[in-house]
Parts: sequence; structure tokens; C-alpha cells
Amino acid sequence: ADDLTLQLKWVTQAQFAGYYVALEEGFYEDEDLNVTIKPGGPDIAPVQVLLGGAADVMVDWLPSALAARENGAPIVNIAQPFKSSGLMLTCLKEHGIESPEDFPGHTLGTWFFGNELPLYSWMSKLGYATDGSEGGVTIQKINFNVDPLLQKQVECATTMTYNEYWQVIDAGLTEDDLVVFKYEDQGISTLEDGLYTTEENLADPEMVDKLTRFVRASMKGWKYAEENPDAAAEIVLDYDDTGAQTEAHQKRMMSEVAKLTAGSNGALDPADFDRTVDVLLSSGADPVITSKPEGAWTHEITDAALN
Amino acid sequence: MSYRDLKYGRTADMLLRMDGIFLPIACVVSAGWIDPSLGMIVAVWLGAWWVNAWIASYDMSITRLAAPVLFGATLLVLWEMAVRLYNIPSVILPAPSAIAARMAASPDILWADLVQTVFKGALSGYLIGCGAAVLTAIAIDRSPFLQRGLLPVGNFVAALPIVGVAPIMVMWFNFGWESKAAVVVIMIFFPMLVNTVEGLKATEAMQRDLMKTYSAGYWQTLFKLRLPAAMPFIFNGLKITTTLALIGAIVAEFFGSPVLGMGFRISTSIGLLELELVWAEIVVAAVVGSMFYGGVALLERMVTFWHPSQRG
Amino acid sequence: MGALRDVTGEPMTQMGETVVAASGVDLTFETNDGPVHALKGVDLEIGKGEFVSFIGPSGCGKTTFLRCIAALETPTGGTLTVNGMSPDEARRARAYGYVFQAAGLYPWRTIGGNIRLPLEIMGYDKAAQAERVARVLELVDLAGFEKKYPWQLSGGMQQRASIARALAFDADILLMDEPFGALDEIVRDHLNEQLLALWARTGKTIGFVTHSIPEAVYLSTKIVVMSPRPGRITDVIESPLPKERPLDIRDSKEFIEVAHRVREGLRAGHEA
Amino acid sequence: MGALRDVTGEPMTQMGETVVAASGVDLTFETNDGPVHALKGVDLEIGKGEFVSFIGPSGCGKTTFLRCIAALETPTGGTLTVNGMSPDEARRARAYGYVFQAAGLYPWRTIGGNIRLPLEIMGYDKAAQAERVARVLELVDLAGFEKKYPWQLSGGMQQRASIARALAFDADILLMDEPFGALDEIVRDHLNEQLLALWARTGKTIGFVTHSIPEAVYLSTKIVVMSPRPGRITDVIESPLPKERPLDIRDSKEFIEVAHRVREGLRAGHEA
Amino acid sequence: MRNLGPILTVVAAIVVIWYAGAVGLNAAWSKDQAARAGVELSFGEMVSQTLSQDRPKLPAPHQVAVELWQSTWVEETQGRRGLVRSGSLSNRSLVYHGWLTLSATLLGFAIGTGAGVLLAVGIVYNRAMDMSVMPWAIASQTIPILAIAPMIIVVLNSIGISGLLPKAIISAYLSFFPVVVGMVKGLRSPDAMQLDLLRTYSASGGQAFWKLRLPASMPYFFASLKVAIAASLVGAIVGELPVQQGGLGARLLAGSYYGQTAQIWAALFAAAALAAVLVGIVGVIQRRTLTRMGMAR
Ligand SMILES: Nc1ncnc2c1ncn2[C@@H]1O[C@H](COP(=O)(O)OP(=O)(O)OP(=O)(O)O)[C@@H](O)[C@H]1O
Ligand SMILES: Nc1ncnc2c1ncn2[C@@H]1O[C@H](COP(=O)(O)OP(=O)(O)OP(=O)(O)O)[C@@H](O)[C@H]1O
Ligand SMILES: Cc1ncc(C[n+]2csc(CCO)c2C)c(N)n1
Ligand SMILES: [Mg+2]
Ligand SMILES: [Mg+2]
Repeated sequence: ADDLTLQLKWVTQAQFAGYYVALEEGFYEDEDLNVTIKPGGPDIAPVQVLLGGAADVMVDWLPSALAARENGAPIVNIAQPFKSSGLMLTCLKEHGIESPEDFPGHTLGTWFFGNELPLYSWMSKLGYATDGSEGGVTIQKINFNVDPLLQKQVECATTMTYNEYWQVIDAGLTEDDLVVFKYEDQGISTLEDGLYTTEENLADPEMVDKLTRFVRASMKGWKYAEENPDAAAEIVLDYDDTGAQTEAHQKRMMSEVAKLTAGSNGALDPADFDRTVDVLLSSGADPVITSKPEGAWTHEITDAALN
Repeated sequence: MSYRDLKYGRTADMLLRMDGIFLPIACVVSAGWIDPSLGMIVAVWLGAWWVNAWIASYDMSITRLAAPVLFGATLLVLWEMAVRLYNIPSVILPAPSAIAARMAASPDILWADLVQTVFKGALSGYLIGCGAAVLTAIAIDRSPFLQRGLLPVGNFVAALPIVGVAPIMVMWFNFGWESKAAVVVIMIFFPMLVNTVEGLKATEAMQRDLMKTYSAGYWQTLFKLRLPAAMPFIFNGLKITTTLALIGAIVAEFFGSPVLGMGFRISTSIGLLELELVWAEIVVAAVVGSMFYGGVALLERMVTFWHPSQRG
Repeated sequence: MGALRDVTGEPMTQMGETVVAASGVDLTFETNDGPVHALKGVDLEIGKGEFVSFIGPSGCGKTTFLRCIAALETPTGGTLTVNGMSPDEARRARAYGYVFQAAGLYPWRTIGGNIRLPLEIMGYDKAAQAERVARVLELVDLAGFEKKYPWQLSGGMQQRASIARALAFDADILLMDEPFGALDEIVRDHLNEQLLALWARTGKTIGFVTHSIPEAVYLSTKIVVMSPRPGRITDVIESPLPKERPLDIRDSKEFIEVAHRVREGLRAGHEA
Repeated sequence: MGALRDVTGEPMTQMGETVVAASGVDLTFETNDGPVHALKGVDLEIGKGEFVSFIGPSGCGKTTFLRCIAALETPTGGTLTVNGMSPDEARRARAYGYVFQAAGLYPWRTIGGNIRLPLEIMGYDKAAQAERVARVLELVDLAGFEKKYPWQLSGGMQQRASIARALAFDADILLMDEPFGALDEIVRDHLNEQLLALWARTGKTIGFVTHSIPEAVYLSTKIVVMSPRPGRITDVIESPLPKERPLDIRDSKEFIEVAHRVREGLRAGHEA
Repeated sequence: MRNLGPILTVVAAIVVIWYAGAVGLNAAWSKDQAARAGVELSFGEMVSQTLSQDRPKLPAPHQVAVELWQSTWVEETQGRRGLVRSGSLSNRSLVYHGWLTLSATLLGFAIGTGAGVLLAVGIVYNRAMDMSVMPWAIASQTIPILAIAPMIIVVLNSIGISGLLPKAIISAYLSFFPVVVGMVKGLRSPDAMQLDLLRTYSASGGQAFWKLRLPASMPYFFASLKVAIAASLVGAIVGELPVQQGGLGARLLAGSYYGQTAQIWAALFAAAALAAVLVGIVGVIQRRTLTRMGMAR
């Protein structure tokens, strides 16, 4: 079997169920692949791992992937299992924020490490300064949990539909206590959780073949996971080395993730790509990327895989 | 020449001088045989070391400065060579020249981060932590009961890993520099306390007996005998904790900070693959940290000039 | 004492008042290989203003006994009082000046600073400190070395500095453990004379350990000969010499007789 | 040397061979408040098998000169050779046994362990080590204290242990810095005799610092009188005493004459 | 064991302060929740609520204790993956994670101590090293390890080293420094006379090392070992953060991602307890050795 290593963007959780399912259910084996899945974590930049040669393919968000490309990392999107964005901004109703017009004067929390790019784009589209000056908002870096929102250190916080939002609910708040702004609804959504590899790999026919088989099996995994969310969540739990995940949370996460992968057969929709690029380019004075990227995606793999 | 000879056994120097021809050439040749680039790197390294050994054999204040500088410069050259010869991608390890360029390009970011992290976070935490530790050491010094109780528990608390404590401090003290100072205080308090308590015990029996014959009071013994005698230990603590304070402040920023600070920059720029900026911050941290340490070491020399280890 | 200090000339020995009273003093050290009997049944009375020398083979317990008097060691048996109080109370009343067998100067203080130490502790004012430091430095012939650090002095100079330190303040009881061991004969004679003069002037009670028989005889009103294993007193000699003692008294018949008796006592102790 | 060691009786003094040759030796210490001239223009020859005593006021540079011979200090001027080599070469040839002014025992070694230290370093085998340790402990009257740690010994006992340490191995040159300072007269006499016997037996060259005029005269073939500030040699006295020296030689006319001359020299040094 | 009384007293004091702190810090959330529900809280209700929150700012001591118990004994004996049912340690138990961390710690400690001692010897015996290495050893410690830990791991991974070793290397990086500093000080602690004595014997550098410098450095050595082993543990934990593959570090962070405060604190205590035990063991060895050397008085 051919060896292949996948670097995830984040820790083992249902967000990556498709890959774990493919591994557990033998879809990779069927394609004669021996896949290793490396969980990510804070401060692990998957691009570094990819370029360092410790992984062959990685899961990443398009904004940070494009930013990395601008910084000289020749990475290419080869598949896009996630059709829609799960990103949203969740505010406590009691702070009196009902629409984006109310943002000025408030503190918005977001993760950084490349995850802040969509929020900055949004704010610049709205024309708000982000340095806390008059008429603008204060952007606060928060860590990957929702405590700052619950403890009112920030008034709004970045959440994912499938994870942090439910942590807020689990903490004891109700939908009625919250106001949520989905990036999808605001027309500023960017592509999340695509598969990327290096240009170097794509120049190697053998590797292209491996990646094709990998994408095919992964998509099979994703479709299985969409249909059997509970079983998929169980599989993820089994692969969680930290033993920190809970069953209820992962099952719910899986059902939410299924909504995001639903519209995708694995091939990147160029329209989505262009929309993401537009959002990133339009971000005012300090845009995430400065020019339209060329060759940042390819259908070569998915075309071969999905036939 | 006094007992210096023993201090710097000649063996190593001789090795370099006598076999100065054969051994290095053998190294270079064998390394070059494995890989020509490696051969070049080894050659530069050995050459620089030889020069350094030669410089170090002269004991002048200028060589005291030149030796470490040369050593550092050698490391930088080797780094640059390695990056170029092996085509290491800059998103994994940028070359020193690229880092230097970045430092020249964004001094304002670096300065603002420095102020936030070092002057607000680390320094205030350092002063509070060391002050509190010394006062606590003096306070519990009179009570063997408290010492026996507090020190083990204190060791336990000191062993709480900073990565676990920092998020909690951020939760309690918010995102500003105060939480960083709190982390620094927790990190340095016990090392400092232990050193001071140890130091307060470090008097010789005869020195204590002398004070007894004067029927000196507790405070007199403290100020005239025990604190001076404790100074080598206290400075040991002060020196160790300089680096702890800096690391503590930076690492704490990983767990919550305003959108500036060295830790903030380091932790978030990796995600954007701005590795040059990351390394620029690391360089600043290393330089500032070394200066901090050097400053305290200088103070130590002035205060504990009498100690055998300072008299050389 | 205040009154006595002003009187000069004859030493103020008033044998009536007992300063140190030891009876049956025992002291045993516990060590890794068994107990060491450092003192065994020591009985001794020292009157006010006496000059008592202790002499005996090395390891016989002289230092240990001096330390007991100064409350630096606690006897494991017997009773010991100083000025009618326990040694510890006397210590707290600042009764002692002590010169240790090793100089024991604080390395972070200059010679002057070391001598100033007890003065600072006892609250002398700045002017008095300076005056006394200068005076005792002169006394031990170290003027000019005030600003040096201990490790810059020779062994004998360090010892003299430590003597100066003990003489700088007014303790009623002066305990000196081989203070002149590292000094040459000339300085030693000089310091012996100085010490006698000081004693005469101030009426201090002095306990003095020495290995030199002539020194012991020359200085003392009472000579205590000790012998080892276990340390005990084998002879107590009241000196028949007059209070006034020029250096050449050492050639007198009485002197030679006393010296002989001490030597005999010592020799007996060695044989024991 | 091997041959000499076996011969007993008369000491092997062959004045022809020069062991230590100093000419114009200067030594200046730099201190925080100015230079200290510890030695100034010191000229001295010591022949093989001589017993040379150094005497002089404290701080006159005796220790410093001994340290120069042993290559522990480097003169800042003049020339100094030992056995025709530089002191440092002689040191590396293990020419010296040195007894320091303070005992300087290693606190983590027992008394036995401290005496064994040089033997281990010079590669004596286990049996020889044990035999020599026992012998020198006996010599300094410390048998039974082998297993004790230094701080459990009295001052004089520590000093004797450090003497034993220097005698345990066979150095041709023995340098002793006030070795008997903390010992009483009886032990001192005893050790003086022992030292003379050892010297006679082994033909070692001995440099000996003392403050005791009788000791210097009793032991030495040559007495060097020094005076301070700056430290220099004021008198060198060749002893007229015979090699064979019973203790009562100290009452002889020659002895008293030499002692007188030394005392005069010393006194002159003090006045200077 | 005469320390037991004092320790218990101090611990009791801390627990009391802790409870008070928990009530104080957690009160805001309870009040908010009550306000959202439109009810008024009595003081007693509030206290009981603050001590039983799911996501407290500061969990009460008993909550941490329960979590510790649950994630060790209960998990192993009753859990689906526990030792009793599965025959191997559960990845949900602190025993398993503690063991992972411990093994990396010990390996890192061994490497770090070895390197530290060697470097110290080099610095003391080689002039060039003394002058050039020490400043850089200091500088190395001012590099925030957490920042480069991920990079180290990535780089090591890319040359095929993974698993225990990268963690151990980070742990060694943190532990070598105290050893260097302590040993340099210790190896230089003999005073002039002790050195002079060996000079008169013309002892070789090696003999001076084994017979004087090394024994004299032992108190300093052990003092730094205590610091070093604690630093090793921190290093291992830091090394576990970026690779979420088990260990107390991974556990700590995972707890924070899912807001499981009690889990964080339990992992924290497990780490501190581990450190305390390790330091304690070093302490025992120290006492034994120094007593045997006659240096403990
Ligand atoms: N390390 C040093 N630094 C500065 N001065 C020193 C040092 N060692 C000795 N001296 C000075 O050198 C002079 C000679 O000292 P040395 O120790 O040789 O005297 P000594 O003759 O042995 O006296 P003693 O009989 O008191 O031991 C003294 O004035 C002393 O202060
Ligand atoms: N701390 C100690 N622990 C164990 N034994 C001790 C201790 N101090 C002294 N001794 C022992 O007590 C005995 C008496 O010692 P002491 O110091 O009083 O002798 P000394 O008469 O002053 O001798 P010296 O003239 O040599 O100074 C000695 O045998 C010594 O070994
Ligand atoms: C290295 C890295 N860390 C965190 C995130 C943010 N993030 C993206 S998805 C996700 C999981 C949500 O439950 C989180 C936290 C990221 N993108 N990359
Ligand atoms: Mg004594
Ligand atoms: Mg001397």
C-alpha cells in the first residue's frame, strides 16, 4: 500500500469525521492507501508541516492558505469537501447588538492564527476601524474557547456553527440570550476546510495518483458520515488520543458539519473561490492578499477522482 | 599565572593546538565526503572555533567581548549557509539575513510589542514577584512551622505548569498586561523564595556565634549577617528569574493578550507564515533577555564581590 | 562597673564577686561514630576582674568550655552561672567580648567595617564608632589597613583584626581563644602588654586560651590546666605574681616556678 | 633521592646542590586601594637538605614567599628557580609537600580521607595508602580520629591532620606555613623532634615559617629574618648548632646567642 | 513526617481561601443566570450554585477532587476503555496521560542533565568555551520555548523523528540550563586554598575534577537538579501542546477547548503532583548522597 499523511487543521473532532470514517471503514485501504492522520493543534501551522515534508496533504481554510501562498508557500487546493462556511459571530443580546450597524464601540473577539482574516475583511467592508478608535470596533484576540464571551470579556465572539455555539448553549444560555451573525448570511463567507497539497507534489504523477485515490476515498468517508452521523461521531471519539471529547457534543457536531458538507461532491466551485478572493481583496487598507492568486486551485485531482 | 591553570585545564586548548592540523582536516574531509555542503559548514565551524580559542587565550576586556560575539556570528553564518545550501523554505526556517531585513523594516511593531510585553508585563511581574518572595522568605524565616508547611506546598504550586496557569490568570485578570504580570509572579515567586530561604541559612557557625556573643537582635543579625551572606543565593534567584520572567510574560500572551505584544505576535504570525517576523521577535526577546540577565549579573558582581566565585 | 572603668592603676580585682561559677559541667557531643566526651565534671570559679588562662593539650576542651561560658554551647550536665544568671541571660546582657580561634571576619566588610560591626549593633554613634575603630586598629598595629578586605590580609593580620573587633566595645567579660597564636614574639609581647594595660584600666574579667606557658604565666591571675579524653581540669594555679608586671618579670624566680608547675601539669595531662 | 632516603643517621645535607635560588624577587598585589608590595628584592639560596626557617612580623611576606617557591604565586620581578627549573616545572614534578597556614581540610572527606588525598592523586596503591595513613596519624597523635569529619575536631587537631597530610607522601621539598601555631608546648616539642628525625632520615629540604624564635633556632640550619612593608630579608643566620639536637640544646650558649640575634633582627624589623 | 502537621495546616488554609475565592469569582455568572431567568437568589442559594457550576471561573476544591478521582480510579476500574475492561490504560484517564508525560520528562531530564553537566565542565575547563558559550546559553533560555516548540516538532517530524523524542528534546532544552548554571557555580566553588593544595600535588585536571571540584559541587548540583526536573516536566507538557496526541499537556489544552474547567484543573494538579513527587525523589537522593559524603550537617 502507498503511504500518505494527512495533516489536520485542528484537534481530532467531528469536523474531520470524513477522514476518520474513511480510515476506520477501510475506504483508504480499498484504494490501496496507508493513511496516517495527524491531528493539529494551536500553533501548529499545517502549511509548515506540509512544506517540511512531514505531511502530503492538509486541511486548511482558504484565507489562510492564500495568505501563506503570498508568503511564498506554493500550496494548491485540490478538493473542497466543505461547501458552506460554519463561521459566525455570536453576541450576547444584553449588550444591545442587533445588527452590524450596532458594532461600533463594542469589543469583538476572534481567534487569530489566520482565522481573524474573515472578520477583518468584514469590518473593513463595513467601514469600521478595528483599533478601538471612535466609531470603530475593538478586536480582541481570544483563545479557542467561549469563556471570554460567557464572562463578558468580549461582547461578541467568533464561533463555529458546529462547535463553539453549542458550547455557549451548553453553558446555560439560550438561543434567546444570543444574537448570531452567520458569515454566509452576510455575504462574506470564505471557503473552509479544503484539501491542499504542494505544487511540487502535483508535478509528480505518482503523487497525483495517490492524491486522487485519497480524495475519492475521503469523499466516500464524508458521504458515509453525512448519512450516519452517530456512527461517524463514535469513530471520531475512538481516534481522539486526548480522551477529552464527549459523545453528545461530537454527535451534535457531526450533524451540524453534515449541513456544511452537504452541497459538495468534493470539487471546488470556482464561484466560491472567486467570492472568497473578492472578500479578501476588498479588505480596505490592509488587505489579506494584495493580488488575485493564480493557480491556487486545481480540478485535476477531483476530475480524476470523481469519475 | 595563579591557579587559573587548573580552572582552564589545558587539555582542550592543547587538543586544538597540537592536533590543530590533523583532526579538523579529517573532520572536514569526512564531512565533505558525506555531503559537500556539510563539509563547507564543518570547515567554517572549525575555523571559527580555532580563531575563538586563540582570542580567548588573551585575557583582556576586549577579548571577553569578542569571544562571545564571534561565537554568535559563527552560529549566524552557519545558519545562513545551511538555509542557502540546503534550500530550506523560508516558511520553515528563514535565513538570518531575511530576519534582519524584517527587523529593519518594522521597528515600530517590534518596539510596541517590546513595551507591552517587557516593560509592562515582565518587569512589573519581576519586581512584584521578587519583592514579595524576599519579604515572604524573611517573614517565614522565623517560623520553622511555616517553612516546613509552606515550602513543600510552595514547591507544588511552583510546579503548576505555566501553560495551565496562564489561561486561568487571563480569565481572572483580563487580557491586559496585568495577567502577564500575575503569571510572572507565580512563576518566579517560589524559585526566588527557595533561594532566599536557602540563602538566609547560609551563614557559618562561627559567624552566627559572633552575633550571638554581641547579643545582636533578630533584625541586626538579619541585616548585618544573614542578608549579606544570603546575597549570592538571592542573586542566583534573581538571575534565574530574569529569563523566567521574560519567558513567562511572552508565553502568557499566547493565552490572551490585546492585539499586540511579543507573545501575541509570535503566536499569531506563525499562522500567517510570517516567519521572519516571528524570528525577529525571538531575536528581540533573546537580546533583551540577555541584557536583563547581564544587568543583574553585573549588579551581582558589585554586591557579592567578596564571594570566592566572584574573586575567580 | 561604670565607676570602676574610670579608675586607673591597680586592676580592680575583687575576688569576692564571682563572675563565672561552674560545677560539675559535662558536655558530650554525639557524632557519627559514638559520643565524644568533651568536658567532664568541670568545677571552676572565676572572680570579677580575674585574668584566667586555660592551657592544655589540643582537643582537651578549652574551646568548648569557653563556648559554654559564652552560651554558644549548652552543657549536657552540671551547673554554670555567669554573673549569677544563666550564661544565656548574661549573653543577652551583652556581657561578652569573644575572640574566636579562627579570625572569622565577614568577607563582605572591610577590616574597618568588621570592627565597626559590634559598635553598630550596640548602637554607638558614628563619631564614637570612628574614634574606637581608629583606636583599636592602632592598638593591634593595623592602622592603614582599615579599607582592605579580609582576604587581602595575612593570617596574623586577620587574627589581629579579630582581636581589635572584640576590644572595640566595652564588654565586662573578654573571652579569647588563642588570640595570639599566629603572631610573632615581638608583636605578641607588645599585645600582651597592651592587654594587661587594658585589663588594669578597665577591670574586665578575662578568659584566655593559650598554648604558650610563658604567656599564660605572664598574663594570668589564675591558670587552669586541662587534660583530655574526657576534658577535665587537672590543676588550678593562683599566680603569686604582683599585679604590676614588667616584661622582665619573666626572669623572676616565682615566674619560673609557676611555669614549671604548669609544664608539669601539662605533661601529666599528655601522659594520661 | 631514592638512595638518600635509605640512609639513616646524619642528615644528607650537601650544601653544594642548590635547591631554591631566588634573586631580586619582587611581588606586588594590586588591590582596590593601590598596590601592596609584599616582597621586594628577595635574594636567597637554599641548598639541598637544608632546614630553613622564616621568621618575621605578621604581614611581612613569609607566606607569600613560600607560595612563590611552590608556584602558587608568580613573582612580578626577579628570578626564582627550584632544582634548576622554574617553580612551576618543579611543582609538576611533584617536588612539594605544603602545609598551609590554615588547615584547609576538605569537609566532605574524613580525616583519613583527607590524608589519603595526595596518595590517591600520586597513585599509591591501596595497601600503601592504608599503611601511610596509619603511620602519619600515629605520628601526629591522631590515631583513632581517622573516621571523624574535620568539623568534629578541635582547631589544633585539624592543624595536625593537615601536617599529617603533607607528610604522607615523599616530597623532596617540604614547605610548612606555621604548622605548629595552634599546638601546646608539649605536643610542639614532640612534633619538633619528630620533624627533625624525619628530616634526618629523609634528607628533605624544608622551608618552615614560624613565629617562635626557639622553635626556629632549634630546628633550622638557616634562619631567615624578614621585615615588612615592603617585605624583604634583613638577616640570614647560618646555625652553628650541630646536626644532632636533643631538646636540652636549647639551654646551650650557642642556642641562646642565635636566638638573641634573631630577636634583635625581628625587633629591628618592627621598628622599621 | 514531622512536616505533616505544618503542611496540613497550610493546605487547610489554602482550601479555605480557595472556597472563598470560588464563591467570589463564580458569583457573577450565577447572578447573571438568575437575572436571565428573572429570579432572585438568596445568599445560601448563590453559594451553593457557585460551588457547583459546570464552567466555573474557579472550580471548587471538591469539584477538582471529584474530577481527579473520576479520571483516575473510576475511569480505569469502570470505564469502557479502562484497565479493568480493556486490559490497557484508558486514554481518558490521567494515569495514562501522566505516564506519557512522565516518560518524556525522564528521557528529557536525562538528556538535559547530561548535556548540562558536560557543558558546565567545558565552561569551567576551557577558556574559549567559558567566554563564548555562557552568554549564548543564557540567550537560549530567553527564547520562548512555547513559540519554537511547534517549529521544533515540525522540523524533527520532517526528518522523521516523532513520538517521544521531540518532547524529550524540548524538555531537555528547558532542563539543561539550571544544571549548567548550578554546576558552573558549584565547580568553581572550591576556595583558593583547596585549589592551591592540589596544585602543590601537581594534580591533573581530571584529578582536580574528581577529587575537588565534583565533590564540592554536589550541593549545587542537587539544588539545580530539583529545578531541572521540574523544568523537564514543563518542557514535556509544552511539547505535548502542539501535537494533540495525549499527555497531560494535550489534556490540559483539550480541556480548555471544550470549557471543561474541572478537567483543566485536574490535569494541572496531576502535573504538579508529578513534579512534587519527582522533586521529592531527587531530594531523597540528595539527602542520602550528601549525608554519605559527610556534607549534610
Ligand atoms: N591576595 C592578596 N591581595 C592583596 N594583598 C595581599 C594578598 N595576600 C597577601 N597580601 C598582602 O601581602 C603582605 C604579605 O602577606 P603574607 O601573607 O605573605 O604575610 P605573612 O608574612 O605570611 O604574615 P603572617 O605571619 O601574618 O601570616 C600583607 O601585607 C598582605 O596584606
Ligand atoms: N562539633 C563537634 N562535634 C563533635 N565533636 C566535637 C565538636 N567540637 C569539638 N569536638 C570534640 O571535642 C573535643 C574538645 O574540643 P575543643 O575544640 O574544645 O578542644 P580545644 O581544647 O579547644 O583544642 P585546641 O587547642 O586544639 O583548639 C575534641 O575531642 C573534639 O574532637
Ligand atoms: C491551527 C488552528 N487553530 C484554530 C483554528 C480555529 N478553528 C478552526 S476550526 C476550529 C474548530 C472549531 O471547533 C477552530 C478552533 C484554526 N482554524 N486553526
Ligand atoms: Mg580550641
Ligand atoms: Mg602567613
